[in-house]
Amino acid sequence: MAESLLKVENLIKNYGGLCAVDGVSLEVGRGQFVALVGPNGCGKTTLLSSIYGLRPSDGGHVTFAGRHIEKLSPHQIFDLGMGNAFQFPRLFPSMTVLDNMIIAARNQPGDHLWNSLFRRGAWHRDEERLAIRAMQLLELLNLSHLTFAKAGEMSGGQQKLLEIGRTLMAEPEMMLLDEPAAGVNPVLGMQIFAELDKLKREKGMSFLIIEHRLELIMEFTDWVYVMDRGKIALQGEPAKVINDPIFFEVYIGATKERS
Amino acid sequence: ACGSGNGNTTPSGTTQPPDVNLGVVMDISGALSGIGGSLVKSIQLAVEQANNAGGINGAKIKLFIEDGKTDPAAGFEAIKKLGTINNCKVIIGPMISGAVMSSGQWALDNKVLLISPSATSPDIAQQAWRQFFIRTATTDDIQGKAMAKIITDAGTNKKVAFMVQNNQYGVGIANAVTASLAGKATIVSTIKYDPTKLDYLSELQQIKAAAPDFIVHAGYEDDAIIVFKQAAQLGLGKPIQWITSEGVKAAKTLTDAQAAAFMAQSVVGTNPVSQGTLFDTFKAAYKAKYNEEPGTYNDTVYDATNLAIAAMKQAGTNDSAKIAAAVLTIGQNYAGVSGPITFNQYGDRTSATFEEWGVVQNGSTYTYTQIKLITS
Amino acid sequence: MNWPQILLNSAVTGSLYLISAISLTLVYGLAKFPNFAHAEIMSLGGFIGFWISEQLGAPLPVAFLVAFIVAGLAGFLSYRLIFKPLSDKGASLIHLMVASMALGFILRHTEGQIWGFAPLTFQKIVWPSWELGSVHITLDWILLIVTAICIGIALHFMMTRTKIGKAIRATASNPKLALSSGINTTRVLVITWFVSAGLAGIAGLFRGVETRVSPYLGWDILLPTFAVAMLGGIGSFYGAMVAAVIIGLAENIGVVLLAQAGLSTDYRMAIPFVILIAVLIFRPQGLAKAFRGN
Amino acid sequence: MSDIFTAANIVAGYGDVHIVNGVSLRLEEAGSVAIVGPNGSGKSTLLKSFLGFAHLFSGKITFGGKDITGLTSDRTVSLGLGYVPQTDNVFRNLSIQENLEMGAFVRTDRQQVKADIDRMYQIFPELERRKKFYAGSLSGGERQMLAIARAMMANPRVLLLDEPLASLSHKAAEGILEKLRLINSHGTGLIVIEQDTRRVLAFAKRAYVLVSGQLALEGEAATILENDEARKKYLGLSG
Amino acid sequence: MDLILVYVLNALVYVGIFSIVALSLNAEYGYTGLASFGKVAYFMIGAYSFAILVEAGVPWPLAIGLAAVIAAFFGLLVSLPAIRLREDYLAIVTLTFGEILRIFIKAEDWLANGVWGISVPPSFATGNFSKQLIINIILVGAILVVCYFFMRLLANSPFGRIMRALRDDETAADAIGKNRIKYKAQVFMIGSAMAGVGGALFANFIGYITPDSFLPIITFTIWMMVILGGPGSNIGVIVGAAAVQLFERGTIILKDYIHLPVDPTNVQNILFGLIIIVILMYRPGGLFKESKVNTLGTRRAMRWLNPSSK
Ligand SMILES: Nc1ncnc2c1ncn2[C@@H]1O[C@H](COP(=O)(O)OP(=O)(O)OP(=O)(O)O)[C@@H](O)[C@H]1O
Ligand SMILES: Nc1ncnc2c1ncn2[C@@H]1O[C@H](COP(=O)(O)OP(=O)(O)OP(=O)(O)O)[C@@H](O)[C@H]1O
Ligand SMILES: CC(C)C[C@H](N)C(=O)O
Ligand SMILES: [Mg+2]
Ligand SMILES: [Mg+2]
Repeated sequence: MAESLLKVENLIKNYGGLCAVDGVSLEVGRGQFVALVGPNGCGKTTLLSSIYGLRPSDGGHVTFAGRHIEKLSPHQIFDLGMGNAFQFPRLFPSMTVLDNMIIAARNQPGDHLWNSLFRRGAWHRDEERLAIRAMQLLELLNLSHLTFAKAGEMSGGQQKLLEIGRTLMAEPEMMLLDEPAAGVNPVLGMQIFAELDKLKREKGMSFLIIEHRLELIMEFTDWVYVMDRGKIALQGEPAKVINDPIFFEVYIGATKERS
Repeated sequence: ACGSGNGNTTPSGTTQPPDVNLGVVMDISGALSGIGGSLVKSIQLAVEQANNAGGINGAKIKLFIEDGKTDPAAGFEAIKKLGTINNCKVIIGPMISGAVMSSGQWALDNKVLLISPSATSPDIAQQAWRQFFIRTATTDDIQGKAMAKIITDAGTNKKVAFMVQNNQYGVGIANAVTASLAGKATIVSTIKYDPTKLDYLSELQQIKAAAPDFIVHAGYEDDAIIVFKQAAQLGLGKPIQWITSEGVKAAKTLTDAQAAAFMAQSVVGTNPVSQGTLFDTFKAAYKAKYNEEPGTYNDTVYDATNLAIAAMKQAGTNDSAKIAAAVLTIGQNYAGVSGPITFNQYGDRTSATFEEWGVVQNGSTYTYTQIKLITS
Repeated sequence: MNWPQILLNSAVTGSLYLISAISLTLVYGLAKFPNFAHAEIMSLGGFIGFWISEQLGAPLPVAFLVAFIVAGLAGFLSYRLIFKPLSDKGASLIHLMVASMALGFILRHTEGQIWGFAPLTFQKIVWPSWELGSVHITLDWILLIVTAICIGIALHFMMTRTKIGKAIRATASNPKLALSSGINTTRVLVITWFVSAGLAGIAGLFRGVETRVSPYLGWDILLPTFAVAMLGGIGSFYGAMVAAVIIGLAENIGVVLLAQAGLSTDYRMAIPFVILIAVLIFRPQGLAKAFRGN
Repeated sequence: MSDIFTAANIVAGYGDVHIVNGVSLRLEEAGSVAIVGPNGSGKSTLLKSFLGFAHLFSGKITFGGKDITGLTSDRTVSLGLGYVPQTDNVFRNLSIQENLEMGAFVRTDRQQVKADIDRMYQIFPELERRKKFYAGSLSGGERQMLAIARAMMANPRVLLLDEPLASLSHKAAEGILEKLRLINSHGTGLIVIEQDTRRVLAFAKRAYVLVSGQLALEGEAATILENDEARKKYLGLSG
Repeated sequence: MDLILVYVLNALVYVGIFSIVALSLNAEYGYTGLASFGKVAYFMIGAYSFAILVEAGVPWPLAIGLAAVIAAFFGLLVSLPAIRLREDYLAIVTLTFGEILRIFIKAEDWLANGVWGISVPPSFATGNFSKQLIINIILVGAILVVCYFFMRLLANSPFGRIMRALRDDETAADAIGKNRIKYKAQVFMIGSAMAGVGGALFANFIGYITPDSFLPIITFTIWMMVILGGPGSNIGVIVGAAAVQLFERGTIILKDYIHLPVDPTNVQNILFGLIIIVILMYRPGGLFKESKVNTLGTRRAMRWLNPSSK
């Protein structure tokens, strides 16, 4: 496997009595496209948000690019080079689509109060570059006709797209994406995955993605973790996993089996 | 169109002399709104009486009433408005000492005479701008002495607690009493309470724990009712003696049976003595007009208004400096409803006679009665 | 120190806050904003009660009933004329809050215009009182405490066991979805506003009977009321009960400590908030979760 | 066969912006209809306009032969029109159990309601395990199940579903489709918006393809599924 | 000077002072969504700091600066626990902070003379109100202009964008690397400093302050200015400040001519409330619309979409 970028060891997250993530260990190598699948409610979202510091974990370690991040808050983890897209988009609804994009870029000189006010040259140059990049991404996402629309006044799927676009804006080393294609038109979904794949190949970016659409997993991912009731039940290359009886049991399943 | 005080613009078609403007700044809203409202009524009564009696040399007095909002800044704004927009040369007010402090310099600069019925802070006495400020209330110092005297008369080394309003009035009296008691009594507890809060159980509890012989109270009728009612509930009466201030001595305080019963037992107060008959006439007129009893400072505000009117008559001009001088000359042993008024050169009332009063029960009603005069 | 008395005083303080906080929290949980006009609705209850019992001479229970109804109507009207149109237009929490402050202004000065700003005291009734050992206790205190507990329990049952209660919580949680579940959300809101304001009127009248009535009656206890509601967790009735006890105790003991430390007892109003902030930092949702059913 | 639900010439949007332009749609008694199309084409807006959640500029909506144009959704639901929104589709601060009770708010047959709740738990065992929890604490898929279960609790004659399968695992999605098939066979009409086009077109009898607020195609679902152009452009099924 | 003119200028000084405070609330609420209902506290801190410093002999320009710094410090102090709270809780907690501060000044008379208040020696001993007035107009005007341009720079910068993002969804902002606590604290400090400057100017102008000049009503008045003028619009809130002053003074003067059977103070306050409600109902965004962030990026994107228009 490629050099390890994200390493999760024995991570635990409880909600009151419920152990949503129950000692999960996993690894994502640099330049790897990793999928996390599993039945609804098995703890995927919880796992991702614990990694990203949105829901502090109750035990275990998370190492990212050689640093322990389990105690850090999201903005610190972001600064280390990770990005996150929420399962349910959390945009800035009163801001324009463009501003939603630009603000997400990393290391802007204008992030500092002093620069914003008094060193305008510094961020002016940056803005120019960011605006162009934002427009390119918006075109990719089919949103450029909404550049100046308010983010809150978009359809469910469009919001989902903008959520992804915002994460792309940050050009992180690694992205956590929670069901990026849910609610997105399949044609567009395919295009987005192709773009992510391109980023992986050209820029060496890494991905940890939660996804339910098997055709996307089959086509794009390098490695699959299957979760069940808070634990990793299975892992391996997609082609192998998909034929594994365990995968069939926990994920595809005979629908009436458990009732 | 409103008449201007200058006397050179005359409304067309009238032969009457133009109205004379008289400004009023009372705190119709804010913490002291209860008092402010009644003071305005007394002023209106005085002006109505004066106008019926021919006004100021034939001219009608026109009142301009502003709200000082129990806030020094707002009081100052009100005074500026009266002085500039309404061209008032004399203003009855402001009501609170704080507003006097904020507007005093302006009054001097702009030659507007302020006559306050109720600003009792001793601090005002020494201010450089005193020429344009006169007051018909005695200062807290004087009353403080009178209250202290009741304690020292009862013996030495008594334990004294304070239960006073946390404003310039209450704290002023507490300071004055403390100063007069220095070395002659021990202060065991000082509670400064917010007169707009309506519940003093815990404060009184605290005083009770300090086991004082005397409790000095400075407040007004409204909070006093609650203080005494709750003191009764906590059994904070005899043998503990309460000494309260003139602000409490209003008919309204006695309308509450529980508070009145407590007062009859355990409370005495001090009060600058008014000349009975004059005050009674005023009271009757007030009652006839408004169907209620006059309260705190209603007598001094009535006097202030009458003094202002008399001075304007005497000065016969709109020159406020002359009016100020006239007030001081008229105010020598002037028979006011709040007692005889004599000003010193600054425009402060010189020593007044105080009485010690108590409450007695007649059947189901309660009334105030004089216990003795206090001369300090 | 007379501890039994302090405990009793705490219970009295707490009970008043409890009624006030419960009524505040009903609308707070449902309409999602702190209604500052709650203060003036309380004052209104005080004034109406005063008018009925002191000026018209009717018995006090009648005064309480009328205060409940009139205050409730005021709440209903304020919802109908102000808060409903505003929320229909998508007003934000802050806008609703500012509107409630504005309404507070209107009510306060209308009350001031009608009854004046000078406080009024109840005089017709002299409450019987007893000395139990070192404790002084009066009938009105007992009534207040009993009423507060009854209201707390009754509302708790209403919210968790009855259909209308659940409809209220559903509407609070997601008004659009409530509508598409067939709940007539307007009716739910009307009922809630009425009951909430009515209870505020009762709280105000109790306060008035205990102390005095003025347009500032409600404002004086609004901040501790907020503290109790927030500490309890908006919308939680058991939470509010516990919070009311805590804050009642803290205030009464705190005042004693303040005075002993030689500090002004005016700091009393800070006490609930110091506790509140301390709790919120560790438990942002307050003592209970909002609208927890069980 | 008679139509239980029709919408004619719907023009709808937000504020004064027209999003949906002259769309007509109908559903036969016990029929099932799929609406598919690119993101932002106006599918949700169309559905919302039936219930008064989006502004209906013009058009006419009938339900069971009655004109329901302009009725608020608490009225339409008591007539038997159920709705599962795309987002915000559960009462977050109510327990699962209470969510289901709320679904049955318009019903008066309390015993039957209880039985129905148990039936829902059988279909969605994930929910039964968590019935005392707040719905706000559910995972994305669990929430979706609850939303559908809640809407079914009203025993609607027609159910409008806005992307019911989004976020659902393969197993759960199949489970829901099966359930929908069942109630459909018992006479409940279905109008389903879905991005999982393959599944929904295999499921529904008829389908509409909505593009930029207008109908691009309509007809038998199977036919549309086979339509090459549609497959490429909207369904993502070119492969 | 003509008396009426004096009065008008006097009103203008107030407009200026309150505009500065309204701008500060605009930074906090208008842009960042922080429901700061403790505005009067920082106004008071500025006023008292200025008064105490000037009394201690600090030259007044320096005292204004220090008042800003002290207010900013308190802004930071209060913000640290407060900004972690929900917006409604924040509102109530900050409101209470204002009240507690007033009680503190009243109770601790060793600090600032308690209920007696402090006199502030005039910054220019002209001994004449009109001259004093003109100096104050210039001073307040100059500082207002500075504050206005400061706010404009801020709003149309990346920092302004972050402020708006925090208003919309702070968790999301955190997730894209914006440390919400840090940014909110910075905004609170800026807002408090500006309110402090307003307070210092107020103390300087009025010459005498007591705790009772700092009631919660001042906070509400400032909110009214912002709501009326349009949160998120700097010009708007200045117009709002002017409008509120005009309204307050206008009704006071008007009542000399129109005699109502009711108390004018009550009428004024009732109208005050009605106007707010009407504005919220029919023009919820205020008189002026929120200005969009207008940065280079916006213009660049426009060119991208529409390459023909240069
Ligand atoms: N609240 C709103 N205010 C203004 N415009 C809106 C609003 N909601 C959606 N829109 C606009 O209306 C158009 C259609 O939105 P709608 O939600 O109906 O799309 P949809 O077909 O359901 O898309 P999706 O598949 O992504 O959910 C979009 O272009 C969107 O920008
Ligand atoms: N805040 C919370 N409080 C209590 N329980 C929670 C909370 N959030 C999630 N859960 C529970 O934890 C479990 C895991 O949830 P999570 O959201 O991680 O699932 P998921 O794998 O992402 O599922 P899905 O594919 O449906 O989104 C679920 O059973 C859920 O109900
Ligand atoms: C009306 C009174 C309370 C005024 C008080 N005597 C003062 O000097 O401020
Ligand atoms: Mg999930
Ligand atoms: Mg949609």
